[in-house]
Amino acid sequence: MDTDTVLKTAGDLLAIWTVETSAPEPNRLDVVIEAGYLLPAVRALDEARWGYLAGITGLDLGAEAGQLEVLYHFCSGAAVVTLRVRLPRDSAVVLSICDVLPAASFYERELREMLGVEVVGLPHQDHLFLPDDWPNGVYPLRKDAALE
Amino acid sequence: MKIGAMLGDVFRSLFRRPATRQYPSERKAAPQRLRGKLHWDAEKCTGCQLCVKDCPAQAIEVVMMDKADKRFAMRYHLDRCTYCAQCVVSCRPGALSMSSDEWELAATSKEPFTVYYGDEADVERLMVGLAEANADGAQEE
Amino acid sequence: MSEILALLFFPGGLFVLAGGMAYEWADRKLVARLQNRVGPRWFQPLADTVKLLAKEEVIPSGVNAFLFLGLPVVALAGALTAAIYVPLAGLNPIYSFPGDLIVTLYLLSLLTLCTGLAGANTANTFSLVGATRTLTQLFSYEAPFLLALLGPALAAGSWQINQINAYAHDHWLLLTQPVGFVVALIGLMGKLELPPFDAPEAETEIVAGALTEYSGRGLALFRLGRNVELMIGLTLVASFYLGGLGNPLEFFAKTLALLLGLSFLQSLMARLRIDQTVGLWWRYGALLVLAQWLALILIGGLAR
Amino acid sequence: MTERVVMADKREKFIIPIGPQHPALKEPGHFEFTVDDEIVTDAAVRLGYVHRGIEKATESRNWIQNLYLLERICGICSHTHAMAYCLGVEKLGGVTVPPRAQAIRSLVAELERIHSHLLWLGVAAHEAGFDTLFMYSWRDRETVMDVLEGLTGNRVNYSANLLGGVKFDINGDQGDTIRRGLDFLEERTRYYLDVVTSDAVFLQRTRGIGLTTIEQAERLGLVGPTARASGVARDLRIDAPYAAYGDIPVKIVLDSAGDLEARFVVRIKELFESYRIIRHILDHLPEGELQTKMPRRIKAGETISRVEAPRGELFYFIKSNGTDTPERIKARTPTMCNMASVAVLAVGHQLADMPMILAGIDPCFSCNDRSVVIRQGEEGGAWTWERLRQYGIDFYRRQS
Repeated sequence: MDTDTVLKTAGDLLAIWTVETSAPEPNRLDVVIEAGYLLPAVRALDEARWGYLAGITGLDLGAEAGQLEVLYHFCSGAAVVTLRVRLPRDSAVVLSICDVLPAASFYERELREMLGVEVVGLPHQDHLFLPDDWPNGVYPLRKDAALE
Repeated sequence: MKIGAMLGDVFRSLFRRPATRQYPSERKAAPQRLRGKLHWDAEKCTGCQLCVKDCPAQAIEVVMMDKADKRFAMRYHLDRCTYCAQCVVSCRPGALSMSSDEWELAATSKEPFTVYYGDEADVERLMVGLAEANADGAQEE
Repeated sequence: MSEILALLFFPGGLFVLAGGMAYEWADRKLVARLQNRVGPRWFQPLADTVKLLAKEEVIPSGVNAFLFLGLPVVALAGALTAAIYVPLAGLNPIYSFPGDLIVTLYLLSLLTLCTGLAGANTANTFSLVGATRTLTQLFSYEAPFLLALLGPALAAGSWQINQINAYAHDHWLLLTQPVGFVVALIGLMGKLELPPFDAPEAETEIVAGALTEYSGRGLALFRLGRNVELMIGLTLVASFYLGGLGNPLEFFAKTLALLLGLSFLQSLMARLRIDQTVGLWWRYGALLVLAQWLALILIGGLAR
Repeated sequence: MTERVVMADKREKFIIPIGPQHPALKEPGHFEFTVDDEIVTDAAVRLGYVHRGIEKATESRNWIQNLYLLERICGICSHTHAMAYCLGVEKLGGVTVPPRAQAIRSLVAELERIHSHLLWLGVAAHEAGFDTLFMYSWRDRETVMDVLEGLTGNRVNYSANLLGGVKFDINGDQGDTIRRGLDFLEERTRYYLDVVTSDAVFLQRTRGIGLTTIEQAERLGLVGPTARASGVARDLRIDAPYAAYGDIPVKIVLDSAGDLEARFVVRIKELFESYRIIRHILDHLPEGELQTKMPRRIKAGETISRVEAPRGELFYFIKSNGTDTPERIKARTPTMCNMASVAVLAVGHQLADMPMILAGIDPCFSCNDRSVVIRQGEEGGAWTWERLRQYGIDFYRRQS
């Protein structure tokens, strides 16, 4: 199967939850979905055995935009499908996808620590990377985090 | 399945010199491409500051000494340098180069780690200025 | 007077300590060469010992200080006492009495026991696991090792080391009891916790095993004890199986040859897990030696 | 003493901590293995001891400076990181890199794979207490280190990449040196393959240990040789060719056993594949330039760059906002994927197998930890860094 077909399959699988799609590069498909539909969307990919979770990226869109964006990258061969979830910056909450994909555990823990996204249902809530005495409410990868 | 699969190697080693190279009494010639201490050619420098901008470790400072004469001096911090040679690539006039045989740069004091390049008088001026700045800084603290 | 000199300097006491360090060096050097490395210089074990003796001995909290300080002394004392019954340097043992072989073997086990107790005495998890493994290993190799050294005793019809040595001088027991020789040699490796039997002190799992909390003098004494045991062990095996030890030249040639064999075995094998060690000894070691005993007794009976 | 006896009787948790400083770990990580006698019943992982804040730091450096910062995420697969970053930035900047530069990048990447796999072979052998194999494999690894040093000028952090190309060319002499090195290594590799598949004592420590089925491997998200040893046919050099790999036939190395032995076999067989690829590149080195001009400001946009590092898939997400510094760079390293599996695989194994299982995934902690700060003291967290520092200062005051 060539990359285009693979991407089209994913697009079809995700169609019901899709808010917006774009193809920034020939081998990529970005699908914006509502945070509430994340779990069914991930499950749909998993059940169709479409690719694997290659990583979760958290983006801080800045204080003006007031939003965080969480990117779930799924890869299948050369094709990359990114589920993009936008969250309000001051109450960023997302459901954990660990139940569907255990491999996501470390990525979600990193996301929680670095960007302050609350991941509901994540089995381990303790620090993975940051020190134990790290102050609460300081998220290093947010744009306004002041680190000396 | 066998026991002692490495017997051949082990036995041969009895009659062979150890592979350990006993540096520093035993030295291997440094390769031609080794990236060692940075050198600066005052004649060629145009003062474009590209090397300063591209240096990932802030190891280079190019200071304007005489605007009319387009004369510069350079202060180079050996201890910050990561020896990546990006400055050599970035330098269009080719004023920078890396030595392939000056690489044993360890020292017991900090002074040798700051290297000055340029006209002697300029370097002196640079060092005096620096000493004064340091003194001021110390007073402020 | 001469007895006291013999005890303190030669061939007991100082000679054993110095010899032990020399053998440790030889062992490390040989293994290094077999691994194509340079290895330590000749004074390294001595330098280590001097350094350790000069260092502060930290007594960790939560230990019985009396035991903590006393165990290394007992361990070294045991090893040194064992030295007076064996034909060191090919000379007659300083003391000898019928049955001293058994005493020597038990004295040699004292070091391992002390190591195990020392580990159990500290509150460190690595030490505890190390202690468990040390003692487990002790119970696995001890019986086969004992049986392997009793084989020559059986052949010589004596439990006295210098008599067996004298008997072995005319009989190369290596040829008549090859299984016993192999088991004794490998048992010695188990006793000294050399690879592949170094699970009790496997650095990649439990740091330094039972002795993790030891530093300074205590560690120096344990190390010295082990060095002495290496020398005594080599002496015993060489004297019983390699045609006896009659003079210093014979002593050095035979023990060093054994040491070379030991270093080959050390460098050829990966570390065995503790369950594999136990399995190896009881499933093969003990049974083989017993089978050989049986054969010896049967042949002896038939010949008579 | 009495306390502990009671503990053992109640069958309460007996926890063996491994790390952050431990001889089994060449880099700091912290594992807590709950053991019942010698059997591990539970395991927990704690990372971040070498978290250096690199992802955050990239946002305050320009594109060129970041190349060298990211190269230092990992000392072993430094070139792979730099290459993934370069490929991504070049894609964003709309720059086409000359084929000769891409070929040289791939060549250095393969040399790096050789050095990484040989390094791993030694480390894994050492974890199993097989120091002889460790010493010999590292001795032979010097060959490839010398080759890399001669080619790039450094043994680690080769600094071969530039945005828009590579720094150096390969001439005929160097090609010959590389070929000679490979011939020697190939013979030695064959020998090591024989040793790890036939040495009875070593096999006792690897065969059937750390068993991972293909389902588990996919479920836990394993990548690289660790996944391929369980039969997961995934190799980016084939699936999504980058740099010069589009022109190079790469054969995937698979094994279905899924135990430690299979991981040895897969990594060693990958060495042969690397030798072949390097010879292929040397034979078919395209002529042409080494660099193209790269804009200092990169067009706004996002890109994803994926590269097969020695340890598995390396994933870069790069976002530019049109200035000369990036908006966000996210690096997801292969160890991140594999590390989570350790805690799962550990349960039910002997404590003695832990270092081997850990080494089996070829963990690289520096790769894993990229952001922020120094760790506080262990043992109940009684000592913060400040307190430790203060103690140090006071100690030396008292001395002087």
